[in-house]
Amino acid sequence: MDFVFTEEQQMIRDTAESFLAEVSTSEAVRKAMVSSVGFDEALWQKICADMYWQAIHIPEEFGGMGLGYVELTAMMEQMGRYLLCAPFYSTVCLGVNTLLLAANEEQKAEYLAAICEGRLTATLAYCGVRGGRNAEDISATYSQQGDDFVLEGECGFVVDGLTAGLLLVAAREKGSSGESGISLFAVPADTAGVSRSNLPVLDQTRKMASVRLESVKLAQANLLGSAGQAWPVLDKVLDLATIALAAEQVGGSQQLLDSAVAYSKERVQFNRPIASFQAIKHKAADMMLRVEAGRSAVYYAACVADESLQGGELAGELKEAASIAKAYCSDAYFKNAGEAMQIHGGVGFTWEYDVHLYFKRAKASEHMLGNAAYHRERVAQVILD
Amino acid sequence: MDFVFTEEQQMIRDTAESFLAEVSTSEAVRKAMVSSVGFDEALWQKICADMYWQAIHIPEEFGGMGLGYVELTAMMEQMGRYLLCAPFYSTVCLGVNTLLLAANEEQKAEYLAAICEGRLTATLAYCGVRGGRNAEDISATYSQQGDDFVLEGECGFVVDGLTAGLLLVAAREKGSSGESGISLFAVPADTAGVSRSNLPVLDQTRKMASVRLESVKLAQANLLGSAGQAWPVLDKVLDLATIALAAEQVGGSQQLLDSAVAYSKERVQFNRPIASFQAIKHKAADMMLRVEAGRSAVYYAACVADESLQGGELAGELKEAASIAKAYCSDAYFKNAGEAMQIHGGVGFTWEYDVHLYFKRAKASEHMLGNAAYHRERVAQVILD
Amino acid sequence: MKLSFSPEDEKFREEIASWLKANLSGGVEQLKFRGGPGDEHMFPEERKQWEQKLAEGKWTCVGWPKEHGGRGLPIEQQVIFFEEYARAGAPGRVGHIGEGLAGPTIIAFGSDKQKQKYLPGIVAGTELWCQGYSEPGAGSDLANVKTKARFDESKGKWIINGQKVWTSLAHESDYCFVIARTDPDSKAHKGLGFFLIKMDQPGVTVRPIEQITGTSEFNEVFFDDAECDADDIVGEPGDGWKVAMGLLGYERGVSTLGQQMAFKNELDQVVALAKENGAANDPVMRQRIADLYLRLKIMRFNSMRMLSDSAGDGSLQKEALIYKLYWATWHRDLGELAVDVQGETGQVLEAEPYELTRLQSLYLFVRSDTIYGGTNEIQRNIIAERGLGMPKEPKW
Amino acid sequence: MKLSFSPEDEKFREEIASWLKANLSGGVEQLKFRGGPGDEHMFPEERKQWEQKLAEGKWTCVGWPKEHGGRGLPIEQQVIFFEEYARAGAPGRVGHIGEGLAGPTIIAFGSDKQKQKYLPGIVAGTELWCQGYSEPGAGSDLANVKTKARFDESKGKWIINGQKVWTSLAHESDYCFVIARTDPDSKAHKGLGFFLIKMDQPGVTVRPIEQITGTSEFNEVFFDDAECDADDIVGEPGDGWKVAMGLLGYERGVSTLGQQMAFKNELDQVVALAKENGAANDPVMRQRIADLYLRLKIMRFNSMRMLSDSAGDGSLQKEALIYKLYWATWHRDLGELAVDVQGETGQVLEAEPYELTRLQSLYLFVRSDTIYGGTNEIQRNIIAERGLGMPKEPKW
Repeated sequence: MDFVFTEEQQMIRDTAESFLAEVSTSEAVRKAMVSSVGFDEALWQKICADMYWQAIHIPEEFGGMGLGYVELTAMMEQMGRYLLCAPFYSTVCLGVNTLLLAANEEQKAEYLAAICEGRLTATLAYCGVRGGRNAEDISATYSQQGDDFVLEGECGFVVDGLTAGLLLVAAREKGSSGESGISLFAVPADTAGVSRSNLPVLDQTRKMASVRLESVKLAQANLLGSAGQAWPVLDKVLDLATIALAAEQVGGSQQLLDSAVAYSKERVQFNRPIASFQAIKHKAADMMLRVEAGRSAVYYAACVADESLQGGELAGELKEAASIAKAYCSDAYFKNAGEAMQIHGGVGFTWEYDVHLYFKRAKASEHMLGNAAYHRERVAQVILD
Repeated sequence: MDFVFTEEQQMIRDTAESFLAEVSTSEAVRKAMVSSVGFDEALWQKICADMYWQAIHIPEEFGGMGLGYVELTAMMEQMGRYLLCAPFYSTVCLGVNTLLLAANEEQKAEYLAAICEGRLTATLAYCGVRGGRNAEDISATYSQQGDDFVLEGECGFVVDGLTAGLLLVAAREKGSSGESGISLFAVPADTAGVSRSNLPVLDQTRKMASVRLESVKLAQANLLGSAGQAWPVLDKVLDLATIALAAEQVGGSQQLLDSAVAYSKERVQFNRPIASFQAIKHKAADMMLRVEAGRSAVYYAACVADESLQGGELAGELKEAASIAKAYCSDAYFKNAGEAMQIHGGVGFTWEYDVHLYFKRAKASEHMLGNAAYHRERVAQVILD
Repeated sequence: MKLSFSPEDEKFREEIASWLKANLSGGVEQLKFRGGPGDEHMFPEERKQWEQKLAEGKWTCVGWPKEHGGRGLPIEQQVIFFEEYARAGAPGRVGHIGEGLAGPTIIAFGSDKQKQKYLPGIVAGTELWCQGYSEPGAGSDLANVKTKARFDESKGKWIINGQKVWTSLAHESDYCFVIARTDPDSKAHKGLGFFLIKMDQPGVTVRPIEQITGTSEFNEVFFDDAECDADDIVGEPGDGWKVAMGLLGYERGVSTLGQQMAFKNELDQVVALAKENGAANDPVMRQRIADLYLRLKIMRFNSMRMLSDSAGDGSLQKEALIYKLYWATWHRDLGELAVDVQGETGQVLEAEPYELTRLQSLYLFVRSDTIYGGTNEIQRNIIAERGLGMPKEPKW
Repeated sequence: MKLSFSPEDEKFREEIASWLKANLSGGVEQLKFRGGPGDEHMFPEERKQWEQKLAEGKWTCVGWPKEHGGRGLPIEQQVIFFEEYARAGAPGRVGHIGEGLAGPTIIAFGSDKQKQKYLPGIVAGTELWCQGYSEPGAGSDLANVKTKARFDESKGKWIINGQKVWTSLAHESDYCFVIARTDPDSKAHKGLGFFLIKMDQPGVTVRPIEQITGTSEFNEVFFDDAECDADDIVGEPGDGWKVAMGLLGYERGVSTLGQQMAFKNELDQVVALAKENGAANDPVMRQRIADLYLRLKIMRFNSMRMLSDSAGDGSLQKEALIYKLYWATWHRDLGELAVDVQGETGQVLEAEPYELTRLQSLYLFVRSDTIYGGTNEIQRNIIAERGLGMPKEPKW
């Protein structure tokens, strides 16, 4: 047992931190978030070429770095901290994870290589327009026509769905319900019948899209895994993505703590820095508690994710570890955002200061992939039912 | 609209305050609570004779003072504040209310007169040994044998059940379920087949009993109202008792605030009274907010209870007003108790200081007649279903 | 203690309700439920016209004494007015700072000349006011006023220099009341003056503050040798703090009941949504909704106590002392509920590029409630010190 | 970062688990799950014997260096030891203050003579220790020590006068370590000494404190010309604060994982009850139970970080800084859940006149957790000041 970053992991984290501090400045984020694609394509290409982050946990045989989930979450934490606008979460945490778990060797070779080379971004489209994390929330349908599949329906809340080159689509066999009849398809975004539109949301730092599927014809080669059997795999992908998201939440929580503390040390009221008031100190202490506890939850979940991808003995804990991390970090992030805004006082209510960017991101992330109450109920099912 | 005590109401409140400050001292409470009956009989007789509180809202025609529910709750608030150990809540808030709403003129004349004269105490026995506030929680049964009724079963959590002269018992017709088939009976405690035992509970300041009914034979004269139709009346009695209980909770919350503030002004740490630390001041401020908001809720509910007893236009609000008061005051009391204990530090953890008496009373009262979550759900039914 | 209204009061209720029904029609219909918190920037022109319509019906300044143009309504009827106003969904009042703050201050502390000059415009709904209290760097420390007022003998005027911030409706207002330091060597709450300043003059610049909503209800106001007539100081130089403190008391008046009716309208929207999308069937969400509902009810009960109690010795009662902290916290919680009840779909905007839904506006805007007019932390200090007699912070 | 244990570690786990299984039988069976927080007063004699049984198996002081009688186990195996100990329901350790606090302090700061004199008794489980830190009136202000130590040249001994409070197990203990003021003119954390004092002497009186549970785990200890050999001061006069602060660090050691296993046993009881009485079907209660469960898991993850991190630069890591506040708050919440999950029946005592159920004891006893060893408020100050570099309170 060694529950601390290895030297190499620490280096990866530190490199991410210093790179992002330089490129993902407040100015850069604000520029990216109002652009139609939501990120700076040149920066993304730089990340792909110079940092090779998109390849972090892709096995070496497919051209990746072959690192683990601990390394991935260490980076996600920094991305959350600096609000990086880039198709990383969609491509790596949703896309690559889906491909790793669901694709056959040929599909992996094709898509993972393209991702490694920075030629392809990907995302996962699974729920309908009302969102949700359960099998029942999958509303797009497919039917088999000879050897082909025909997809119909609309997917909501597709992260970076407007720009992703590859859409990994979950659809259910017409007439099926619950966890049965679900399949995953690799759908190049330019496939006939696919139309995409921006879904404008409160948090501008992560772009969402709606994807319409109208008689989208797909070949067997587009099917990932066995038809109708995809739910367990998709469920696992969502848990892995949840852990990455929780890491991002920790990074955001940390940044809110740091900025609130820094501001409180500068801001003078009643002839003293407000950092000297117990009311502020105790808020900050609670914020730090939430950050550190959240971080512990995420590190553990990252280790479990690692074992899950490699079939280790803790693989069976994936669901629980993901829900623990997401339940805790969702609340931690939003509470920290609220407190940071309160500590900032009036200026925290302005567009000019960055607090609101995190405040909005916190709420958006809270509701993505199930909010805290949802994940607590999932934990309750494990221990009470 | 005049939402403030009249001069007379203020006087009643003030009289109660000064009388109780004198007779219901910490020493007196501690002596009463370890006695087997749970109160000082001489003090109770003094209250009945000199103060005439037991008769407060009994109509003048039955020998009472004929005052309203606002006066009653004003007194209950002070009793909660001074932790009065006496069969007041059981006799007046449970007993008299039941008689007022369910008894016929003869029964009223008999029992209310006896209560006014201090000859009789009463209580209500309705739920089974697992407690509860719903019709389903009534587990004692009755069957008709000719003109008589025969009662069987066990009632739990009967307030002052060991000492009450008159047990008002809710039982359901054998084989009935839900809200139908419920009757109320006036059962003198010495009726054959009635056995009572002390039910020892964490809060020593309010005695509970279990009442066993074994082939208890009752005549028609013991039936209150129509057989099988009592639930709506009992439901209303419970709401009225709930409002009185909430008033008591406000009084306790107030006392906790006062004692915590007083202690914090005396207690010196780091060369200053701890009352000067923002952490303590802000806790106290939140405590006061809860007390005042709770008090507003109780005053309103008391006015509604008044109208309910007199058929006024707000009578229909009784259920909602009771649930609002109980939901809020239950949380307020327990939170204040926890904070008061924390402010007291180590000494708050000793038997010697009074904080623990309130701490235990707060939790006991919280669970009596439905806790906060229960009453919030009741409110939800009003607005959402 | 008595909750019911008199028959006379009920008649008055009918009067205002039917007037509102008749007048909130036609072109005015679009203003219904608009212009509240987070929405104050909407329809400014139309809402200015609405003020004048109200004035025609003699429905402005209903609580003011008749001699100053008001209706001199007893408290019960003021309560009814504000309740019915909000119940009808009548629009947020652009005149509320004049009617609720500037006017009462002038009535209490102003000269006859000031009363004649300023009160009629407020009553007529033709002249709008804004308030110049907060300064950048002062925030909750209200006494830390840096704006200066120097009397120029040659001009016979006060010359004002400084900056105010968080001034709502500044760009729509005709006048601003401003606290400024008349004695440059004074500190804290001494040596301040309370000035009535015309906004339309070269020395006054208004710059909107872009808020987290992307809109701008609040402004910065710069005074750069702005002028103020010698007659337009309320009280004497040095009285500023006293006047300002008197004014703060008016914020806890009957209009709080109107505020609560507006809150009720917001909560109703949330409840309707919850019923529509099924959140009302989720036991955890039910607890949150019921909690907000019952706390709003209690807010109302508390205000009723506050108002009934005001005939007392004039000191701020305990139930008044907690009021700001209570409602600000409630409103913040409501904002959270408003988006949470919608789940992921609560994140979807009304329209591109960044037009918020009403509930999203609410959700964001309520974050200012726990800050302006004394942060929650300041409120807790005040409660502890004034309400509980706990010691002040040691000096730094 | 790696979670799994080595095969060697797993073998060790089997060893301790089977030893416990073999030895927690017969007359010892009644001690299972006893003697924890709120239950420390139970079975003192039997638990003392258990200490010696542990010692026979060489299961005391497993983390101590071999030279001092310990097993010198690596951290992983210490973790395993504490986990298995708690999992087996082995009784609360009456020797924990000696093993966890006094011993490590003597090892780190004591003289050779002290090591020879005191360590063997701790290892053998024959000599029990208690701690003399808190004083009435000092509370969280640990540096405000009033107990005095005066060196009597004629006797060649230190003479101790003063009073300590909240001393658990004082009536069962052979020795007490005491912070006392060696320099009568000193203030705060200067001029203190750290003394090892024999309890069985005329100058030492123990008086139990009756707690809200009706029982007495804690005591007051009075020193009235109590004597302490010149050799029995740890370090020099004036070093007391340094020694005491070092000691506080040990409270965040591997034993925290054992504590958590005990917490897990408590939570398991609550879960079992909830399943039995139907509370487990109530969605609102499910949220609370799941919340407690997941926060306990996180407590464990956090401790694992804390332990893995300890090889660092020796300073208290952030995850260690939050630890006390985190667990104390968690435990308090668990106590509340433990009675709430039972509804009204949770109020019924085990027996007359005032014998509490185990969960009632827990519920009440946990209220001390947020107070002793630094209140939650003090913890937040420490986190803000040491962890976040925020300024100290101004002097009063």
